[in-house]
This record gives sequence, structure tokens and C-alpha cells, in this order.
Amino acid sequence: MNDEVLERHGLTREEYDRIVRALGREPSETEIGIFSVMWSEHCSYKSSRVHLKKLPTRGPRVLQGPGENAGAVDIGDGLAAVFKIESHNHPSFIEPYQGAATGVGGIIRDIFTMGARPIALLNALRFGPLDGPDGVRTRRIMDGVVRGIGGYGNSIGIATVGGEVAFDEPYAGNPLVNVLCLGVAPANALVKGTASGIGNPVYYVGAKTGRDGIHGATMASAEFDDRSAEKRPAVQVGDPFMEKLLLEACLELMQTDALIGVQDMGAAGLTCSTCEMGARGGAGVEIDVMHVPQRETGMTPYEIMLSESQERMLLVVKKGREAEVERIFEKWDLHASRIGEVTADGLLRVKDRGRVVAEIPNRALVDEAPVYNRPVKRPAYLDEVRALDVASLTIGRPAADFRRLLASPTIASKAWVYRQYDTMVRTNTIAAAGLTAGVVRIKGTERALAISTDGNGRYCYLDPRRGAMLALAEAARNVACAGAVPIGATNCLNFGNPERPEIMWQFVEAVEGLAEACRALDIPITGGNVSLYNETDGRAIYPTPVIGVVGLIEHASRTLTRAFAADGSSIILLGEGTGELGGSEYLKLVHNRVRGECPSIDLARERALQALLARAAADGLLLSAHDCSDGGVAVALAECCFDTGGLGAVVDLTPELSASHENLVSAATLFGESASRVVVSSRVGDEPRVLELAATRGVPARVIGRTGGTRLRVGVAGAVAIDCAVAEAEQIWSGALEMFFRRTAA
Amino acid sequence: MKARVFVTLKPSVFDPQGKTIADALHSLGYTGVADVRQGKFFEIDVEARTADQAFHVASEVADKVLANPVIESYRVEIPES
Amino acid sequence: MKARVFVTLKPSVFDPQGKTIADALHSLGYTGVADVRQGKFFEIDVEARTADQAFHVASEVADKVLANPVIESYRVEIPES
Amino acid sequence: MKFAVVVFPGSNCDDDSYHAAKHVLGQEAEFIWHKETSLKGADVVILPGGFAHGDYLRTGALARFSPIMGAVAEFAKRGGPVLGICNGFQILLEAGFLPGAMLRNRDLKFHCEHVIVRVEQTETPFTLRAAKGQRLRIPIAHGEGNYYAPADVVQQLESSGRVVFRYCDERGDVTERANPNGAVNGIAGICNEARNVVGLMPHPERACEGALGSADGLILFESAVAAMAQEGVMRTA
Ligand SMILES: Nc1ncnc2c1ncn2[C@@H]1O[C@H](COP(=O)(O)OP(=O)(O)O)[C@@H](O)[C@H]1O
Ligand SMILES: [Mg+2]
Repeated sequence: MNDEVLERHGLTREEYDRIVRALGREPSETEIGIFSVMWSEHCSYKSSRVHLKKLPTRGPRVLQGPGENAGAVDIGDGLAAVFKIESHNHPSFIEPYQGAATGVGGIIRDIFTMGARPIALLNALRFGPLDGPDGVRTRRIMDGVVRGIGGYGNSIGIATVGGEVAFDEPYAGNPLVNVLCLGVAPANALVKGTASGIGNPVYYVGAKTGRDGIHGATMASAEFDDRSAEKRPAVQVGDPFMEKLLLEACLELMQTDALIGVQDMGAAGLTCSTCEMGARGGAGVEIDVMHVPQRETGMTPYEIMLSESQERMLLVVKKGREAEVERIFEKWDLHASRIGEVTADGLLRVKDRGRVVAEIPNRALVDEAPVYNRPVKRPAYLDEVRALDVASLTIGRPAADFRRLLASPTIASKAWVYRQYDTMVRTNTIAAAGLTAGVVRIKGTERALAISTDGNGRYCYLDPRRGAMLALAEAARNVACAGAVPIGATNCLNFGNPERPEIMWQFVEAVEGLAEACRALDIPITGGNVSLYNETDGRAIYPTPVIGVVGLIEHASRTLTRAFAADGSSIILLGEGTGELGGSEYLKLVHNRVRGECPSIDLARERALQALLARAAADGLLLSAHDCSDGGVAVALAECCFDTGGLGAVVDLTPELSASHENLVSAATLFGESASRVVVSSRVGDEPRVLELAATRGVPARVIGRTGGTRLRVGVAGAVAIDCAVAEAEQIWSGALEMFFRRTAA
Repeated sequence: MKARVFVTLKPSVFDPQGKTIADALHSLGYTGVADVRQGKFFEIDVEARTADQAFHVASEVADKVLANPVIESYRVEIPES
Repeated sequence: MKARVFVTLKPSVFDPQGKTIADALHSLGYTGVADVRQGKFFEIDVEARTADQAFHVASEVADKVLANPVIESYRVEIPES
Repeated sequence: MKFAVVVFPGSNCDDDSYHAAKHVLGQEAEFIWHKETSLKGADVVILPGGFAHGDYLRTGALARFSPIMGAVAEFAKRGGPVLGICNGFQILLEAGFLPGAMLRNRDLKFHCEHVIVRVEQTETPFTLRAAKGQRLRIPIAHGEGNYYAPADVVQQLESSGRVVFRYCDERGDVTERANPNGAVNGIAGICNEARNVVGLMPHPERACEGALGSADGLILFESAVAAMAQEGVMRTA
């Protein structure tokens, strides 16, 4: 086998030798293709697998951990929440609309293949700055991504209830598009991606197979450079209508007991679905590509096996039930094609008109894929960036900085984004988009699910271990602010090239930090996705773990949002800051520095805070809750005033000194991003009970002010630092993003 | 001067829109319709003295704004008036 | 046989897409572009023995399905092959 | 009272209309698959939101060829109340039940948000319980809701009192700013000449419970129930 062939397939010489050993002979071309996609980083997790094992995945509620199409947790009433996050970074950079749209399509399939009805979508996005040298391109990418997410999700009729958008230079050449889907299934009827039962027929249903996306999985496993343009045909066009038909037909089929297993054909298409289903069931799968519906003529078995055409499913059904299955698909104008059957020999056998063109043990493709424990090295940049010389900062007026922060795209309202998403279809959305974590009620029960995604690349750049902890803590805190108890998490790990020891170090640190935080907060990881090689021309993104947390609200009617609810309520700050400015939005925006130590976190205290929130919400003691994140307590207070019709607040904060300079005190107090802090409000008279609850749990809590009037007044130790009409602040905040797009085109 | 730009998905790219329309036509009894592909088409009014010049501007615009070269190809025509 | 159907908004109907593209082109410095109108264009593969027959089928399809007469007009072309 | 909710393959607000009719209102409700040819004795027909047949060509363009549409036409001709919501409205336009057509929103963006509409006409089965000029806070969720009709048709709609809903601001004024999509004269919904077929872009079925942010949409469903009750009285009398 010559090097050129291996390089084209992204295989090393050692990997090739392994293939020969697994087969006991030289592979055919089709077999090389099959191995190459299954052993690609994207499918095999070969660089990440040893580390992902460190994540806690078990818990009393976990019904399905990692390994299936999606994870699942028990939510009572005989139901399961099924959810997973997935990245579509590379395709979205090449073709923003379709890349993002097909990302949404892919994650929805992962959910309904589990037997769940998808009820909510979220998206976590990272782009470069909207202005500056790459501004035009970035705006075009963002516009396309947002339209693509909406185009797919709105059509298929799944509410997009949340997400996040942040902007930073390292994403200019490599935006991140992570999408999360949440569904609900009967807890005792989760469907698996398993092939079993010798002689059971294997069906193919959905769109026809074309040459699109061949080697998409391999593309997602390589860096970008100026040659990437050649790999472009890997982008596909999404067909939400087809997916809607598949969704309804599959859910209808799952009402019968004719189905053994199902998996969607995502990355590595037919190859991945056949061998993974076989491997899970300990069975063989034999198919003849002749029966695979084809869109183009003259496709080779190689092309058919590697195609990543969208909206296709593979099903194994019970022998003797074929007519019933076919009838359900016909109802939805879908044609189910029988392409093969389950065998006893554990092999993936691919035939072309009866002639065998590939014959590989399923285990060799799936379980025996190479695993690397890649070298790690602490990056040299760390010592330099962690040093923050506060004395060198020229401190301005807090009131002006406050306005600038409100207008910063990362902090400003994302209404321009989510107004383009259908946030309410299926009439489950309790907390309107933008108000808090997404909250969807579960019809037929008293309950609701809250869900949030979070991740701060800047923190992780400064300290990937702590940054990952902070990401999980923030996501969990956000659902806790809605009044929910966090019950499960999913994660999307976006990093650079793992073959560079410095990147690998970031990765390992982040995974270990996440694992520690999950254990401390008692939130199991039920699944996720790893996206590596997020680099363009050798420049990596910030290490960016994005964490999605699902929380359970026992009484949907007790759901909290961030907006102050009434004039004259008491404002209480739960938790306390230490004026930490390292890695903050303030430092970046006002002083153009990405430096310092990212905020510290005490996980035990975080857990106590979240438990306190759930309890106080359930007891009806709170009127609103909002966590302090980007922009610190000042921005959090402002956000509590927004969407209230202009309700103001008067607040006085205790100065936070920490180690910082004296002239920095008010900035640090107002804009520092210390973790584990939440602004809540309660009726006058209820605050003693809130404070008492907090005291018993060891959570610092203090009444800091009261709602009322039409201005937001924030003092630090009695000296007024911010005094701004809410209407004015809200106008800045809500109009900032839109300004960038006003004059851009379709 | 008028220029026309036709933007179509590249032949290798799946066209769900065309496919859905073709399916609908079949179910309406137009069985003789084998295939439909849907594209976009733009009529552009450009200030230009020669057809060549108009062609040039329209091509540039098509390349930069109207088509995404990753999945689409385009064709420019200057109709004789 | 191939037939092409062009569907355009009637002149009396405002075309927000064309307008947006024209604005974008202006902001990109293409000041010579006076006006843009966007339409749809379909390539249909019809079983037909003569160009006339193909024209007939395509026109019917355009009339019944592809264009909405309230806002759109259409034109059918059978390109010489 | 029985509501029929027609299900096209790409309908996605079918469950929502069903839920509103059945669980919020406590009426009977039944899904009718688009390939069927009978409405099975329904009293009210709802064409729900969604993207009926993918809508890649034009919204609602292919739905008029669905087998059920013959029965819907029959039902409408006999005076039965038909409500088209969002995609359902688009289908009613494409199928010729109502005049006009939908263009893309003037800013080319999909809009999902609460808007305010003013009830212009109460002499329809879906507004009879509302007051003229009453303002309803109801969500929209569409990319193509920019209602258009030739000037003479608009003129006729206006003069015959067939504009049923109009986008307005909080004070009830019809302004450019309050118009989310560019619809001519701020038109959000219209009815046919016989006034029994109503189409509107906003989603009343999404505004039937306070927990979802507004219950203002309920009045359309309650009106339908009242209308049928009246008719029942008339029938038995
Ligand atoms: N891409 C997006 N899609 C949908 N909703 C979004 C998106 N980005 C932000 N939001 C919503 O805007 C609100 C504010 O987001 P963010 O500032 O990240 O919240 P927080 O700081 O509380 O985590 C949240 O309700 C979030 O769900
Ligand atoms: Mg946040």
C-alpha cells in the first residue's frame, strides 16, 4: 500500500499494519475506506477515549450513559429525558447555512432514534469579532449559521429554547456551532442502536445515497488550511421535510414491537451504522449495496459505504413483521428498502450484486480501533498570560464601562438571534427565550425540564481545568436559577489539534476538571461529543468545552426567570465575590487583556448554592433569580431589570478587595466575575427566610437593595457608581447585536 | 444594461427542493417528469457601456455575493436587447 | 428532454430579496448596479418526443404548480440541445 | 363540539391546536390525515401551522393537492367554520379559499415573537366573542407572512369588512413599527366573503394558557364553540 493512499485516508503506516493484522490479509480498497472512517478521530475518539473514561457516567437517574445515540435520565412519571450535544464546526465554516442546518438535523436524529419525541433545541455558538479585519466574513458566517439553525429547527417544528453566543478572536477562522437536542421518551421503552437476532432483516429508509460528504468524518479530523477548499464537496444540503417524515414514521414504528434497533447514518454513513449496530449486538451484518437507494449513477461500493448523505436511517426489524414496517413508512411516503440481514458471524459483510467486496469483524472497526495516549505538555504561554499587572491598568469611570459592557456582543441581548428561531412550537416553552435557561413543561405531568449550555473559552485558555469546572458549574447554576435540580449533563469538547502536546494538555486538564466538578456537584455525564482539530493555519481556538445541563422542576408553575417581578421587592445577593477580574469580559473589553487567573471555584459551596436555589424556589420564596457571569454583578443586575417594562433598582454593594489595587476596587466589585453568585429577589418579609435558608447551607447571602423606580442605581460602599435609566440601558443592550447586521445582506 | 445570473446547486449536491417538487408532480399524475432541479435567478440592471463590461460586473457579483461556490455554480447571460 | 421554467415576481410586487441584494452590492461598492430582481428557475426533465410536447408539459406544470399567478409570472424555454 | 385538525406530513402545530381544543377548551378533537377524504363529522376545521409538504417551492403551495382538501372545500361551501393558522392561512391562500398571497417578510428574516393584533371584525365564527378593537397578544412564527394582494383586492377586502385582524401597537394604533413583516395595511388575518373561512398568521393556539405567556388566543376557540352552539340552537329551532 503506498503512502499516498494512506495519506488520502488519513491513516498512518502503523494503523495500516493493524488493519492487516485484524484481517489477516491485505485490505481491499473498499475495506481501507471503511477502516479509514471508522478509525478517524471523529468516529473512533482515538485521542480522547482514554481520558473520557474519567468522566462519571453513573447515577441513580441515569438510564442510558455514553455509548448509545444519546444519553437518558429518569424524570419520573415513567418518562426519560433524552439529550445530547453535537458539533458541526467545520461544515459551518465552509457553508454556514447548510453546515449549521445539517448539524441540527443530525442531533435531532440522535434523539428520536432513542424512541424520544424531540421537544427542545439549544445552540452554543462562537464567532470571531463582528467588527475588525474579519468582521464582514464573520457577520456572513453568523448570519448563515443562525438562518440555518432556524431554517431546520423551525421547519421541523422543534422549539429552540436557549443557547449562547460569544465572540473572540480565536474563533474568527474556526467558528463553533454546537447543537443540543432534548427529547422525552417512555423510560421503559428506550430504543437502542443494536442489531441482533440472526436472520432479522436490515432496512434502509430515508433520502437516497449520493456522493455527498464522502470522507466528512475524516475532514472533521484534520486541520484547516488553504487546501481545505478542495475538500469542500463534503458539505451537504439539509432536507428538514424528509427528516420530519422520518421522525414521525420512526416514532410510529416504535409504538409497535416490530423494531429491534435503529441508528441514523451520520458521520461515516452506512459504514458506521452497520458496524456499530452489529458490534453492540455482538452480531454480524450483511448488506448488498445493490439494494441501497442511490441518487447518482455508477456509484462504487466504496462511495456508497462512505457517503454522508443526510436524513437516512438504518433499522433492524423482527423477521415476519416486514409488511407492517413497510406499511408505516409508506404512510409517510417513505420507502423502506431491505438491504440485508443480521448474521451470526460478527462480520460486516458488504456485497455488490452478490460479490463480497468487504468483510471485516465489526469489533475490529468499533471496539478495537486504535487508542492513543498522546503526549501532553504544559503550554509555555500560561505563565505569561496568568500574570496580571493591575497597576498598569488605567481605570475609567464605571458608568461608562458599564454601558460599554452592555453593548459588548458577548453580553448584549441575543434577541436578534433567537427571534429567528421558533421558540414556542409544541406549546411547551414556559420561560421565553432569553429570560433564563430554556424551560419546557412536560405535558401530562406537573413537571418541567430546564436546560442550559455554557462554556467560557477565555477561562479555559487561562486554565482549562478550572475553566471546565466553571462551565459545568455555570450551566448547572443556570438551571438552578430556573428552580430546577440538575440531573444530567452532556458535553461538547472543542479543541485544537491533539497531536500537539500543548493542545492535548489543555484537553486532558479540561476533562479532568469536568470530571471533578461532575463528581462534586453530583451530575453524571450521559454523553457528548469531541471536536478536535479546530485550527486554521496552525492557530487553534481557545479550548472550549461546552456543557449542557438538564434540570428537573417538580412544579412547572414554580419556574423562575431572571426578570424582577415586582416593584418594592428585596434584592438579595447569594454568594460573595472577591473582585476577580482575571479572564473577565471587562478586562478584555475595556483593557484589551486576556490575562490573569480565571475565577476560583469552591465546588462544595457551588453545590450548596444550587440546592438552596431549588429549595427556595420550590418553597415559593423567590420572585426571580439570575446568575452573575460575564460582566459581573453590575450586568446581572441590569439584566434583572430588563424585560420588566423598565422596572429599576437601588443597590449598594460591599467593596470586594481581593488582591487588587485600590483604584480598581469599584471596577472589581461591579464587573469581577467571581463564580457561585446569584441575584435573587423576594417579597419584602420573605427575605429573612431566604437568608436563614442560606445560612443553614453555608451560603453567604446579603440583602443588597430593592426594586423600584425606573433607574438602576448601583453604589459601592455608599458611593454611587452607576446611575442609569433602565430604558436607556435596555436600549443599549437590546440593540447592540442588531447594529452589526443592519446593513448586511442575505 | 440587463444581465441575468443563474445559480444552481452543483450536480453532485442533493437538491431536496427539486426532489420534493418532482415527487409532488408524480403524485399529481405527471409521471413523465423525471427530475426537477430548482435554482435561483437574478436579473441585474448594471451600468455598462458594453455587453462585455456588463458580463464582467455580473460575474463578479455572482461570484462574490449571489452564489456560494462550495455548493453552487452560476452562469451569466447578457440577453441581446 | 430538458425544459426550463423561470418564475419571477410580477413587476408590481415588491421584491425584498432583490432589494436587499442591491443594497448589499451598493455597500460593497458596486454603485453601478441599479436594480436586482430575484426569481426562481427550474430545470425539468420531461419525457417528450418533441420540443413542442415538452413545452406543453412544462407550461402546464408551471401554471398549476410552480408559479402563483397572484404574485408571479413565468416563462418556459426549451433549450436546443 | 368537534374540532378536526388536518395533518399534512409537514404540519408541526397540529398537536398544539389539538391540545388547545381538547385539553384547554375541553372540546372533542380529532386529527385528520391529509390523505383521507372525509372530515368525519367535524364541526370546526383547523388547518394548522407547519410546512405542509416541505414548502420549498412556496409556503402552502402543494397542500391544495392533498386529498382532504376536497372535503374541506365542501365543508367550507356549506358554511362550516374553517380556521387556517400560519401555514394553514398560506394554504387557504394557495388553494383559493381566500384571496391574495404571501411574500417573504420584508426583512427576509424569520420572526418568532409576541405581537399585538387588533380585532377588526367580530362577525366571523372565530371572533364573535371578541370585541371590535380588542387587542390580543399572540405570538407569530413565520418567515413568509407578508400578506399581499393587488390593490383592487385589498380595497375590496377593506370595504367589505373582511380584514379580521391587524397588527397594531400597545395603544391599538396600526403603525409601520408594529407591523412585523410588511403586510399590506398591516393585515394579519382575513376572511372569505361568506365569513366562515378565516386565515391568520399569528398563532392563537400558542396563546391559550397563562403559563405560556398569554391566553389571549383562547377567544378564537371559544368563539368557534359559541358560534356552533348558536348554530345548533338555530338548527334545532
Ligand atoms: N444562540 C442562542 N439561541 C437561543 N437562545 C440564546 C442563544 N444565545 C443566547 N440565548 C439566550 O439568551 C439568554 C442569555 O444568554 P447568556 O447571556 O449566555 O445567559 P447566561 O449568562 O444566563 O448563561 C439565555 O436565555 C439564552 O438561552
Ligand atoms: Mg452565560
